[in-house]
Amino acid sequence: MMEITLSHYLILSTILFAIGLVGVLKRTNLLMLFFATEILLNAVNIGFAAISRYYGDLTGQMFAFFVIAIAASEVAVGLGLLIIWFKRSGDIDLTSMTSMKG
Amino acid sequence: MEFYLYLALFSPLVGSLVAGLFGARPKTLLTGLFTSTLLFTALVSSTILLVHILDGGDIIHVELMTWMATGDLYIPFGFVVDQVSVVMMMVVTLVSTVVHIYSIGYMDHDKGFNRFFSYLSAFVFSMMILVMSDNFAGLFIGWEGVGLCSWLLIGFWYHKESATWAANEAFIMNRIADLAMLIGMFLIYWTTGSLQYDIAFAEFAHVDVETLTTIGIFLFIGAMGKSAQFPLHTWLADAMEGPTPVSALIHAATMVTAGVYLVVRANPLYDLIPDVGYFIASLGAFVAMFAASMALVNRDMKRIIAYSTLSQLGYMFVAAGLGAYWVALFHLMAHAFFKALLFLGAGNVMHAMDDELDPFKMGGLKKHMKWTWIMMTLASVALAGIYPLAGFFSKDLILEVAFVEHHYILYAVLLITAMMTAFYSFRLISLIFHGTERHKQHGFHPHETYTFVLIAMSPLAILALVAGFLFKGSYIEMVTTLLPATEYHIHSPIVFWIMTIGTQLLVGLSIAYAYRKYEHAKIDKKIEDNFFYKLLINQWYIPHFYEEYITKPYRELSMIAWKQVDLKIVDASVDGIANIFYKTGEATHNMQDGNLSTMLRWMVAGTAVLLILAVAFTTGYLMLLLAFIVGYLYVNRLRREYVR
Amino acid sequence: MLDNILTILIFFPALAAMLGFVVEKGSIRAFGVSVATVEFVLSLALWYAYDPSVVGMQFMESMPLIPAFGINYLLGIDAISLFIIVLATFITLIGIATLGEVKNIKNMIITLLFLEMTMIGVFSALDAIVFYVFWELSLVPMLYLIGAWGGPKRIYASIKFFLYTFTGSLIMLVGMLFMAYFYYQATGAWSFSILEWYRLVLPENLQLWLFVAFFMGFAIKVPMFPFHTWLPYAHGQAPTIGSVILAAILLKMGTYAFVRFSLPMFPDAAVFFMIPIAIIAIIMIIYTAMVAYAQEDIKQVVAYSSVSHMGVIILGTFALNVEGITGSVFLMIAHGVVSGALFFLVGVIYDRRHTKMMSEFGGLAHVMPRYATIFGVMMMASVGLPLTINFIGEFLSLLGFYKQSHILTLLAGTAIIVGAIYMLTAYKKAFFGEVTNEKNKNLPDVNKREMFALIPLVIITIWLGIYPKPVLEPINNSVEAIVSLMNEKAITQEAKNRIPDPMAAKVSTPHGGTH
Amino acid sequence: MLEPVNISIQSLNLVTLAPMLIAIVGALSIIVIDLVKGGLDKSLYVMLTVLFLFLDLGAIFNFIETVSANGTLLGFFDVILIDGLAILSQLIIVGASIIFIPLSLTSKRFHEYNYPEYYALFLFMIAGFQFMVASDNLILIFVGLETASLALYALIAMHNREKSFEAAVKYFTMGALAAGFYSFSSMVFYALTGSIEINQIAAVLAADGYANIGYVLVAVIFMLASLGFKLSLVPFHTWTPDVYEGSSAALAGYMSIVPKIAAFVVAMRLFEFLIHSGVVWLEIVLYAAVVLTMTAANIWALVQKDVKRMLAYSSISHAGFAMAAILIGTTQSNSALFLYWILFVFTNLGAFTMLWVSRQKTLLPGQSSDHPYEKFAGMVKTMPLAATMMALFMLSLAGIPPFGIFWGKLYLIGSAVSAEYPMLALIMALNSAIAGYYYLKLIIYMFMKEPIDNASSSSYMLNASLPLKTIIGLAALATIFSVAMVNPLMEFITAMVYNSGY
Repeated sequence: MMEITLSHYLILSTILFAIGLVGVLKRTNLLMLFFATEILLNAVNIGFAAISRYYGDLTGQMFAFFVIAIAASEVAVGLGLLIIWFKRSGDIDLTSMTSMKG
Repeated sequence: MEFYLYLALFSPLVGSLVAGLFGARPKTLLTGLFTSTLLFTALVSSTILLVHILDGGDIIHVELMTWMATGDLYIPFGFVVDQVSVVMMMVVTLVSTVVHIYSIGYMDHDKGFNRFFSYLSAFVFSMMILVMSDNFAGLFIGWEGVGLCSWLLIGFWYHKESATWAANEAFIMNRIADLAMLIGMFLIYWTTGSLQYDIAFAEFAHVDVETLTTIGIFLFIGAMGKSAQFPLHTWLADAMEGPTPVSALIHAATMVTAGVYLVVRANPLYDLIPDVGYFIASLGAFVAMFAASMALVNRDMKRIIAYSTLSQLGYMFVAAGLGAYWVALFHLMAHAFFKALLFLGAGNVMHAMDDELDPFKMGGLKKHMKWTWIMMTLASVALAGIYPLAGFFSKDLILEVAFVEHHYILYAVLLITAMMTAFYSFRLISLIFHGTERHKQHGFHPHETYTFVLIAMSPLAILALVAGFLFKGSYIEMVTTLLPATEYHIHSPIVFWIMTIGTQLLVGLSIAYAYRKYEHAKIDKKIEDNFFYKLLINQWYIPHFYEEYITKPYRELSMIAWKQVDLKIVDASVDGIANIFYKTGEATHNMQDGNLSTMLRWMVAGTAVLLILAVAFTTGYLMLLLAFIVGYLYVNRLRREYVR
Repeated sequence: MLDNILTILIFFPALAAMLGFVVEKGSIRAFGVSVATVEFVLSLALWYAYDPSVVGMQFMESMPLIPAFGINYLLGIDAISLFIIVLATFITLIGIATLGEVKNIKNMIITLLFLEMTMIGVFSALDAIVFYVFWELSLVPMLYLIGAWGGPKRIYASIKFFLYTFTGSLIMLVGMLFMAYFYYQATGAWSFSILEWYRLVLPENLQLWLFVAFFMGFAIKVPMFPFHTWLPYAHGQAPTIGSVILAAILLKMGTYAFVRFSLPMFPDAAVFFMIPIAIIAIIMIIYTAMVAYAQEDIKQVVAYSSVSHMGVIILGTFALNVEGITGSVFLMIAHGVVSGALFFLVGVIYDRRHTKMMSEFGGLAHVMPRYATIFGVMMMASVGLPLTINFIGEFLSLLGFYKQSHILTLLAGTAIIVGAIYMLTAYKKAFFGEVTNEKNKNLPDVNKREMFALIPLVIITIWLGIYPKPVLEPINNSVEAIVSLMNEKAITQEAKNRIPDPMAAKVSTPHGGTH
Repeated sequence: MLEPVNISIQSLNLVTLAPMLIAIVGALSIIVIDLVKGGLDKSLYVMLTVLFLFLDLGAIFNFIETVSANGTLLGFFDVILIDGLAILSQLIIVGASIIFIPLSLTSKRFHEYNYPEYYALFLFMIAGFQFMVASDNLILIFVGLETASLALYALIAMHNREKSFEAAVKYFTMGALAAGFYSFSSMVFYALTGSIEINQIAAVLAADGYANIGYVLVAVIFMLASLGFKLSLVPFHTWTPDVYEGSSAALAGYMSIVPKIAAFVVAMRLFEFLIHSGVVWLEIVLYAAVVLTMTAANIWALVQKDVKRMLAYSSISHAGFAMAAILIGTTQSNSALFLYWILFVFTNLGAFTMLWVSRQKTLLPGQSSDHPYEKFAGMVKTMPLAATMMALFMLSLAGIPPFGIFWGKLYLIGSAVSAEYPMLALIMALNSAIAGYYYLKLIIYMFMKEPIDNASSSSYMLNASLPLKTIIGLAALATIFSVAMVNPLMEFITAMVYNSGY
């Protein structure tokens, strides 16, 4: 059985981050887009936790906690904005938001 | 004596300024009288100075004030009355006094009467500065000043297109020569450290010949412009558009001789560079003949006289070029008298004929204008060089100079020219005054001019008559104290007599031939179809050449410079550079298409490019290339999406 | 009070301009004239108090501005700046006094007073940054003058004017910063004082780079070929007063700066670039003269003629000897007077006919004889007739450069020919011939107000043409100081040879100054 | 296993937290006041905010003496770092906020200003920025950044217009991405060095001689992307014009100043040591980014039709300009950045306030945005003083001496020169020339064109009130007479920056 090393965690983290990035690029539904950004942050959390364990240092985990907290508040604000937008335009597709350009 | 110097110099200026004040007003006889009186004052002062110099008095040298002083350059307003300048002063003041008085009559009915006198006096002032200055810069002031006045006076009737054109031509052509003159002056300054005649001339002895030659050539080019030597001669004939007194004063007696005066004045220079002198003489001889050739066939009274002037200037340059400065100056003086007289006479004729200039439309005028006839004939005889009139003494002397100096070709050319001179002069006299009264067909009613005008002309007539044998002796004595006193004597009396009498005979024959041929003013069609006739009547096609190959190309080149180069290249490239930015902005600002997805992609793309660059940086250049390709493709894809 | 006279000269008009906002519209003209008069009198007092025998700067004032970065409010003048300052106040005075009927006259007068401040500031600054401040600031009122009172293409013209000069001067600013940095490296202290910079001897390659940087700023301002194309637009569109000030003073900033900065700071580079610059100057002279000849608009003729004359000024400056530089400085003043007057004159006819096309005129000499006379005098001055102010400058400039290159001087000398060609042709088109256009039949001649502007200019033109000494002598002394500084500082042998030491020459030449 | 932690209050050095705490307390107290008695007027909240901010300022001033004596000051588990940079940037942040917040006292009613939450959020945001600049701990920076950003999103959205929501959503989404980048970068740094303290990261990296340069670069790249987003460096700038356009002019002006100075300080802390340790790649990339940001933003600004959007691009360009200081990385350049930014505060706030003053409640017919150029046509005829003020700010932005920004530019380009970056200096100079065009365009509209129709021109200055006019006057005075304050500022800034070791 293969031993799971730090590298594996980091690769997982990177893959997750990449998935999140693709989501950010591809999604046009704002809600899904927000989810994708959450994936980004959580990818980082995995990395932090693993590295923290690797170094035997709590700092990384602390960072991860903060990231979680921030992710949560982001969701709060983001959903708030989304709801207002939905109320106004009846749509949560980002293609509806192009009144400013140039 | 200084007082008289200043009096002679400044009276014309005062006259000019006062007349100028009335410039825009209708005619006031007073301006004419006032300026004439002041000119007369100048004449008297000049005479006093002449007497002073003649008596062996000291050269009068004054410095009025500093003009320019900077660095090592020091140029004062300095004036000198010496043997040479006093002769010029006499010529200038005398002829101009006569012309002023004459003009009172001539310009009688002209609207610009006051203006005319203002210009005329201003001209005299400039001319006085030119001849009296003690340095090259001062001479240049006068030089340009006369140019200005000449411009004003040629274009005096500025409503006439031809007059203003001729004025501009004269000015611009003179400017070409003036440039050479300036360059010559610069060279003098940087070689000798001064523009004062005395200092510069003294210094020339220590200067290498090459530099001196350059100086000599440039100064002479300057002289060529003022004295209308080939190839800068075309303006003189065109300058006849000006009022006739102007032609008499400026374009016959004084201004055009300034070039000769310059060479005479710079005699210490030209003595050191005989090669240039020989060139001057050759050119002079060429111009003498060349101008005479054009006079042979011309049908414009004033132009004929103008060509004759040109021709005589050629004579003067021959003398000056061969080192016979006093001879040149003597011919200059004599020529001034009879040529001015001739022009003034022509003016009388024009007045009588309502400004008609074609002598073929005249004829038989001697009945109506006896005195004019006498005076013009006298002047023509003098011009032709018949003994004992002024022309004989001066012109024959030049022939002798050429002979004595062994320049036989020059001699021959001058001799032939002398015959031509006699021919065209009497062709003119004959056409105007003799034969049938053709003017009647054209409805002219000729009449003699005012008596006071005739009286005013009379001093010139007398001088043309007697200047030669009365003044020659004392003139030589005086002038040669300053100028090289070479005697030009043909040692063998037989040769001398043969030559003199021979010349007289040839000239006489020419006169007779001209008289006979043109008594009836027959226009010979056969001659008119002749190639040479065409060549001559078209002035050797030189004006045509200038128009086609200089003026026109210049005009076209200017248009190209403006429309093509300045607007389309220089300016357009400036605007082009500015537009590059603006156009880039317009082309790319739509990348900001307002779509959130795009914005996110830009951000990720930027990061991706940076990552690729980082990979390239850490792994080497091959990857860098790859990175660019990938990056390019990605950006391209992005762009395509915006387009959609 | 003379201790602070430069500050007073600079800020008096600015203060007056601000107070001018309060003045009632109908009285603003009188206000403007009185302010300009006071200013002019002050500048005359400056001239009176100026001691031409003193070598170096006078009326120096110094006040720390940003000492941490070596920037000081440092003022002072020598004769080179003195006369341009007097000219500036004078031109402003007659400009304001003769303003015709313009809309929004209050704004215009306030703008002009601000402009006056910047002009005097430029010419009296001895600190590079202070110089730069006024230099740039002068663009703003000019921009407004052209843009608000100009012709149909005024906006294009004003933007072009502004951006073009602005770009050039930014490059110059970088040059200034480098100069300060080199000074810092050499001495360990920051300084933007021009006088301090004079003492800095730079290696040749640095001189070359800095020269180019400064050159960009100056050349566009002058304007030198091929950077001149903003000028015809600016002149063509600007109101009369704008053109007058632009031609008379603002262009001089560039040539003045060459004398003040480029020559004494980079003598070797000046020698190095002398021939290329002379060639540019010759192109300016001949090429723009040809372009001027092709023009249909009389104002454009005068505008291009300015460029052509600036070529002679540049040439004289790069003669690098006392004769040439003195001549070019004198020609700056001369050109200020003459081209200023010519623009005034064009304005006179424009006021009457609202066109500047020469084809619309013809025969004006019949209807407006006085106008034609004054125009004629000024034209002849522009053409460089002796005994007019321009001749002295052109003569000395060319004379000076002749020392450096014979053949180039010969080419440059064609200025007197080509200049005559376009000027006389233009004059002929407008003034000679019959009056063919009905509209021209009853044009009134020059009126009293216009005479007030023109007569003094005519008098100066002739007075300084005949007796330039009061101006020429102080300039000569200041220029000698600059040239000997250059000679002293030059490091290459070539430069030592090309720049004669005026003091040494005085001893060795037997004829110098012995009269 | 774990030993009990024994921490003395002294060692926490809580005073270092005082400025942020003051802001937070201020925010809380505003909320409490509203709870106690609702329906109070906005002027009360404004003044309370100003008061708290002044207290905040006072707290910051407290540090100056200590810092100039001892260099840096650590506190609160050593995560708070008070050094010269922190002081300077906090001064700018709080100072700019003090000028900004009275802009809510408009004569027209905008509904966001009636919510006390607006002011509370505002103060929270300031506290966030203060955390950002006063720490070299990546966690705290992150927390500060997000606190400020989240508050800012809300502030933008509270303007309650279609465009404001759009702007808020866009800003938020991109901000979230940037947050992801930031945390990813922190993770890589942490993985490389086992630390999230910037100075320790630097020390560890230097100790192993940048062995893993590839990974360092990855971390740097993501950090650059995330800070680049905050600083609006091209190509991470895309949010800027839209968000500025969507926000009220006042807030847009605020955004162009305060968040950026916070980000600059973080960038300075992070990138300086990397550049100085010879990470050439970063130098090249920053060089490119700086040039691209200045130039591209300028070019896009040229073609804008709305003044506020133009000013948005202009702010991007100015940010690029200031970023050059970090690239150059000398004491002089870092000082120049602060000087530049302080001068920029006055001018840019002035300019945006002028726009704010001209704001109508509803768009006029034929108008697609709030501040098209045409709106200002012929303004000198109708409102000469206002036009002159606006022109003044434009000239200052263009870098015409002797107005404010010129001195900043001078010193900044001077620092490029003395660090021997001649090309950079030239590019910076030439960019000012390009920028001249669009600033000039507004002047031309105001001074040289005729008003399009009188209705719109007479409605100019609709939103003006005494506080707004005062602020404009203040900004104008500071812009005109900036030369008087440059020297003391320069000396103070240089001392501070030098003390912090930059």
